[in-house]
Amino acid sequence: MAGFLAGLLDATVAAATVFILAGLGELISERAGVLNLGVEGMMLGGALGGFAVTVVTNSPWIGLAAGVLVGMALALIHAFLCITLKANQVISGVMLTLLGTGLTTFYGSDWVGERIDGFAEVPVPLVGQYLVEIPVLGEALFRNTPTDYLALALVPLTWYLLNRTNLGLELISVGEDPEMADTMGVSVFKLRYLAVVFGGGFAGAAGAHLSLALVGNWSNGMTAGQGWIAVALVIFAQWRATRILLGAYLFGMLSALELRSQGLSVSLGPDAPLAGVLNPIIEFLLNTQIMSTYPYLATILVLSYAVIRSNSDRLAVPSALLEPYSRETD
Amino acid sequence: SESIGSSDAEVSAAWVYNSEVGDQGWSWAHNEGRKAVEEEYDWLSTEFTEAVAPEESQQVFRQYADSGADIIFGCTFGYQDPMETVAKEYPEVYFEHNTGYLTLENMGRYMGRIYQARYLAGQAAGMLTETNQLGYVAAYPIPEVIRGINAYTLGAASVNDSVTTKVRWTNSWFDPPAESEAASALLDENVDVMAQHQDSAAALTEAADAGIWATGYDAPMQEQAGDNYLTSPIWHWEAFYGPTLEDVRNGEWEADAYWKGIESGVCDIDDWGPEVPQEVRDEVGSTREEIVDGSLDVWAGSKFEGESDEFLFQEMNSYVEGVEGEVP
Amino acid sequence: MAEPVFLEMAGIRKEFPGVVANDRVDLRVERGEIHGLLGENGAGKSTLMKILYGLYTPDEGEIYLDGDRLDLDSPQDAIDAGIGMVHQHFQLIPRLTVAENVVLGEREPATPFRPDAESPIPEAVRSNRVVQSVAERFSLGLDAPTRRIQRLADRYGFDLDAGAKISELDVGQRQRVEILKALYRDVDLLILDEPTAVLTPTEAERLFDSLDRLTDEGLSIIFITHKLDEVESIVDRVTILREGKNAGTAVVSEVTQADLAEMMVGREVLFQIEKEGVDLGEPVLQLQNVHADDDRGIEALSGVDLTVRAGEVVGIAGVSGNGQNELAEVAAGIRQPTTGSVRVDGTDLTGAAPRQFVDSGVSFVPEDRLEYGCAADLSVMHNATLKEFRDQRFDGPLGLDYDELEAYAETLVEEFDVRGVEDVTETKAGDLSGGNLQKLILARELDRNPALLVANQPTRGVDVGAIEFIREALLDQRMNGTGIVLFSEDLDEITDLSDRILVIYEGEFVYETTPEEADRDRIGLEMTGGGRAGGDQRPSDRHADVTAAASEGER
Amino acid sequence: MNVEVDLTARESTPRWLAYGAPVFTVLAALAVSALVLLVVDVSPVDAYSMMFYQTITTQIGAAQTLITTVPLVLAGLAVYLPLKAGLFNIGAEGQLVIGALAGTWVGLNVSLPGYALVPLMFVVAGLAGGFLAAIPAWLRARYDVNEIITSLLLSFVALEILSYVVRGPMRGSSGNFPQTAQLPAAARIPELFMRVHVGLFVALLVVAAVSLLMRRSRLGFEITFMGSNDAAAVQAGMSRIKVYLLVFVLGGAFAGMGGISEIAGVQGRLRAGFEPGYGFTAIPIALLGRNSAVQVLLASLFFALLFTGGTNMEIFLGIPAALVEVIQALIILFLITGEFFKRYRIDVSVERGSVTPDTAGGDA
Ligand SMILES: Nc1ncnc2c1ncn2[C@@H]1O[C@H](COP(=O)(O)OP(=O)(O)OP(=O)(O)O)[C@@H](O)[C@H]1O
Ligand SMILES: Nc1ncnc2c1ncn2[C@@H]1O[C@H](COP(=O)(O)OP(=O)(O)OP(=O)(O)O)[C@@H](O)[C@H]1O
Ligand SMILES: [Mg+2]
Ligand SMILES: [Mg+2]
Repeated sequence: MAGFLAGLLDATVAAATVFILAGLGELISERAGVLNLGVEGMMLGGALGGFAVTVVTNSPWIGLAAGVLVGMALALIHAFLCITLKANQVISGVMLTLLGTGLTTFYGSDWVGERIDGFAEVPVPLVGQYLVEIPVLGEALFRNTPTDYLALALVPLTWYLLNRTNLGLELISVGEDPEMADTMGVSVFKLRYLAVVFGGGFAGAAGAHLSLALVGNWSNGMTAGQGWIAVALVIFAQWRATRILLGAYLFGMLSALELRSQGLSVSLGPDAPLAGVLNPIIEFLLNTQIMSTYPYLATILVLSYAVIRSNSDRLAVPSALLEPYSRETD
Repeated sequence: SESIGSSDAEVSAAWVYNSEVGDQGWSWAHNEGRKAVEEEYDWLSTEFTEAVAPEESQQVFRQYADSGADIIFGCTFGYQDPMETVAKEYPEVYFEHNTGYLTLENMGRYMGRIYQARYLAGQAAGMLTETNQLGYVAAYPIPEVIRGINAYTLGAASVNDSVTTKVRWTNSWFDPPAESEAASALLDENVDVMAQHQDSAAALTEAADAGIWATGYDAPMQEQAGDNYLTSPIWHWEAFYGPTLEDVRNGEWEADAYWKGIESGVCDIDDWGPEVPQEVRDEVGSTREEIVDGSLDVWAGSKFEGESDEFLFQEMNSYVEGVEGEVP
Repeated sequence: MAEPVFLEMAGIRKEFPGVVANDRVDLRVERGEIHGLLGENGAGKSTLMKILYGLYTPDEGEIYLDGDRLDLDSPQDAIDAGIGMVHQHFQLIPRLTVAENVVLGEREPATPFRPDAESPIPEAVRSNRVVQSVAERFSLGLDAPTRRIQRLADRYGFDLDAGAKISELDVGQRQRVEILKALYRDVDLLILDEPTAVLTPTEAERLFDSLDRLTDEGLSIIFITHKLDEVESIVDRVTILREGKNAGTAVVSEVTQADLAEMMVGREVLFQIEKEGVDLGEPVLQLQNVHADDDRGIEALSGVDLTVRAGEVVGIAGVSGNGQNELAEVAAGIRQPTTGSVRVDGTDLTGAAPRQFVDSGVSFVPEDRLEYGCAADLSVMHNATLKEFRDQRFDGPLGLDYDELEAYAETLVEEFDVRGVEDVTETKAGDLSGGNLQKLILARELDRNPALLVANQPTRGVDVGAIEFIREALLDQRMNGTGIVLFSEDLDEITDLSDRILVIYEGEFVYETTPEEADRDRIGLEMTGGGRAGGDQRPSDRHADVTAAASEGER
Repeated sequence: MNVEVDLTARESTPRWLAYGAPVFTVLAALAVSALVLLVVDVSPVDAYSMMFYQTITTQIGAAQTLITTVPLVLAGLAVYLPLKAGLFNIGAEGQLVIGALAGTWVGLNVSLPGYALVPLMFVVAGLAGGFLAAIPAWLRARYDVNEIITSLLLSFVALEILSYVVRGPMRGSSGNFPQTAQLPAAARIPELFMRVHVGLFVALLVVAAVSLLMRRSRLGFEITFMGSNDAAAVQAGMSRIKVYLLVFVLGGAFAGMGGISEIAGVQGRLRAGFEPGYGFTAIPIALLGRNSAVQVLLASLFFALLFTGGTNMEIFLGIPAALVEVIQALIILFLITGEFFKRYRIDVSVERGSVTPDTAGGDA
């Protein structure tokens, strides 16, 4: 059981990184008032860009940077359409996903089957090699890929950026009330562009993590829907950086459990009361497909709960999300 | 294509794949077969369309049938119904459906007994394992995949009677992150040889990176596993496509249910990885000879001994002894 | 040349699609004065101030501050020039704290990077421009600003906690945060756009005290208000805007409130309406002890009793923001009273859905035509038939007979002389000019011959010809036996049309009279709360006879 | 010298622009896609002629276009109707899938003659789609929970449920494969001509019904008004909950019917991985056709042509599927910019130095 737990936790940490990175990116964009449903497309761009450049340069770090840039470039399209041209954010985002999928599949077929030395799991510097020995938690916490650490580091950094810097304050104000921000001398357009493009960079990094660290090769459409979970995650986290971490671990653990619970047989013994009724229910609830719905259902529940409690303070949905801004042209 | 049956007949053939041919998986293997016959026969012209979902495959079959293809190969199970529909519309065109169970007057079906190669790979795994735990990352619990798991386990058991196969299902032919994750879940359970049955090399890569023996599937995957490469059950579809197309050219094509094994060349195991010990190569090599000459039946001695081909093909739904757990 | 005036706006012109909001306006403000800006709704006050604050770019005209020409491209330019503005609608982010709202845009670095603070970071590094600009972006120092905000707050007698979230503050406190935002930026000129509209008299008094202190220190203030007593008590000079033009500047001590009212709302009445007598019928609206909250959940109606009979026009006079909108909405059935009862045409409709009010014959002309009155991007036909499309006479073979709707819309357009409609199915309501849109809405509401019409500012923003038409239409409807509740800030309109006049102040009726007996000065005074001793005292018995309460206050 | 770009909101959109914008934007998208095609060495002329002209002028292509139109138009209406009421339903894919599932179940488990069974399948599919759509609508109308997010997430839930059901409770057919049994003959939608099935008829009927609803009914009037200004609509006695639920439930029902018509009319059984994407394509379809149900139909035909022609480009010109996807995405992205050019006038002016003459001091 301890082995199972240790493995589960280790896998959770690895799976969560994608969600953390993509979720933080989406968070930044949404806090500035721009919903970006193109996460999946930007992640694929990042995954392919990161992989291809790693193959060529042999350096996953340069690959990671390339993945970030590709994510940013795709996000720029969204920013231009939604901020400058005030296009519908929902459609633009969905189409960005389609565009990213198509482009990466097209350009990606050349890179299938290539092999790289991506990011390997390394113990935390200095103390890591000893701490790894800690039962259950050691591997999960102290031996991971550099991108795992990066994602972890980005959580407090993003939190700091949003809550403890002038830039963050301005960014939040732009997502809450662009008109007010404008009267205070904050450039709404500049900040929204910044947020969307940086958010895209995070998504690109998430994709690069996938191809460089988690899977270690490129295959078309390899994000397999994780971008959508990242969108859900931001809502689940109620637009807070710290809860992104929590949610990412929860969703990460769910996805790890999907595979790992197959090794367990979770059921009541035949003599247990109601075993006849409960066992099929347990089996149903632990079914892989059914488990895949949990992140979505959880998000809908959390969102509804927060809205129904109607404590807008608690529910940090940016007040101006989805609203384009223009000063007097409207 | 006018003069099929005559010695100077031209044959035009079309292939339809469900995924991109660049994926190094199932479609890739078929496309290699197509390329091989295209190369070989100067009377043959070939075309293909990739990434065709079953929902849109009718249109593709119909367009090929309508534009003069003599024979159309549909290379995934999901095409069975669409192909049946179109085959009935074009009785003069031949259809071949891969992995299905249906035949019509003008629609044959074909598959290879790749479980034989799985048996061989399993035997190698049985010899190499030290923990006696074998990992198997599987796609869907359907007979084709279950056959592979069972054969693999029987192969291992033939040389090592304390070996156990542990299976993780990704419920997808293609989900690289999940495949990696499944492989790593198995690694945590102390497996030291990994097998896989998907369209990506993710599980193989994960295992090789963790330093254990890894087998791939569909295509030679030595590159992705390096020194930890064991072998892969692989396809040589040209062994089916070649004679079939010749039959078409000679006017001798008939709809049948093709299900041949290593002896026909349609499937085999890949070349050994560089570090595989000679004794393994020898032992597995001689088993392979027994399979080829028909003296060894993979299922002999197992609970499936003596089952009909039909049962083996489409009804097998449980594990042999040595596989942990139950088919979900 | 004499010392230049502190602020001079010269020949400012600003045109929006279809409206000239400012038409060559001049405005001059002295140092240290409180300069009032008066004018009707839509006169262009806010626009002029938004230009001064860099939010709008003027089409023509120049701005000089202290003799220097200003080129304002954005609010940041105005802030840099020492101009601060408190907007008519609060510009605060509820989720953030007072301090965060105040320092937004100022880029206050964290304490160790401040030039004036004790810090382990060497001076040379700190004052480095790169370091400074990084610190300004990637850190946020709230300690020093909080202390400064607290000091400012204390100095001007604001009772505020800089660490509190805006959402925890009441309206008066939020108002003070708005002012702090300006003061924090060391402004020389402070624009206050209707700052008292949302304040209680006590809160307003406190604000005025603070403003006095500010001007003592040399600050100039531009103060926009609709309340004349406020002008009288704190403003030094006042400029009046009318229809986008400067209608004159006066020294407040040299004019009376009545003069100001005349200058501001006293539009010359072009024609005397003939009002015939009618016999009043049964009550069509009975409100009893109605209390209601505004959109923010603050009580806006504090116990209103109102009865309107068939054929009667009851005029409600008052300064905007005293509960008129809420009262109109309660009467029209789109706002639920918190307590009290509503009867329409003898039926109790308390808590009923808007649909039941419509079906019971209630018509409504809302104050904000674009927000509640129409769907701007739908056709004239849709908007003309909004209340009547359910009527059986529009039954067609396949449900709704759009040909009939179209024909009906055309008759309305014809009868009510709605201009600018080429094709009722093509022309969008939003493309009509304000006056014509209002005629259309009125046509829709009147033609169904309602039992009760609630008309909120029916002639606001409407040209003179249309006003005449609308007033006549209302009186015609009265002859048809409709009971009318008329809200207007135009006293002439009220006295010309009403059979009975009620003055509303702070959610209660404080005075009742008839046009015959009406004393305009008295009404004006009551509207601004001036009818009561002390101004901010509320009658102890809220439901006392309104006339008694009012006369009591006359002492 | 500096270049100034001046944006001004238009008071009204000139007619030529209103109708021309979609055409211009599609042309612009095709022009950009031409560059993409040159990358794979395909002549854009050949490609577009294949995609459009040769696809509709051949029997197979034309028939296939009509067949694809059926689920597209039904899903398109599922987005269109809520859009009319000012709401965004981006969960049509899930509603379609759940409809396919419920309808298939009926087809497999109820024995009735075809003339009764097929309509019953449509009804049940509609109910299932409507039910799934009711959840976001109710949450929005009652509690103001954003319907965009909830409808999208429920789509993913529906897809997983499908995946579960065809492997579990509804697995059928000979052998152990992730698909249901083949629908019996009575449960198949009859063919009209050239494999175009009666589903087309149903779709046209629904278009007509929605058109009537929006153009001829009082409910349509309410929906239109609610979508344009809900505050004014409520003021006039309309109910937000009623309208919101109605448009979503009807929309979901249409999507559900689209799902079963695809299964019973074309596929013959439900398979794992049935995720045709029609529900997502429906979003731009509804945006394009937002003026009337007939326009939704036209937009669906256009997209069906885009798909059929796209597949033909793959078959006959060897253009990779992924590129066709890119072209489709580009067309849609360009289409949404059309809105901007309709709403704003853009003036670019080049000015030198300061424009204002010197009037220092004023007349004080
Ligand atoms: N952004 C805008 N676009 C178009 N028209 C505008 C805009 N802002 C103001 N207007 C119009 O300009 C005119 C002047 O408006 P302004 O806000 O200056 O009036 P105001 O005197 O402040 O009125 P109030 O007392 O109601 O605040 C009005 O007719 C208004 O409708
Ligand atoms: N785009 C617009 N088109 C037409 N009228 C507008 C427009 N924007 C605002 N108005 C009208 O102009 C008047 C003033 O609007 P504005 O937005 O300037 O607010 P304001 O009351 O002046 O606020 P503040 O004083 O805080 O700037 C209101 O009656 C409003 O309805
Ligand atoms: Mg680890
Ligand atoms: Mg104003």
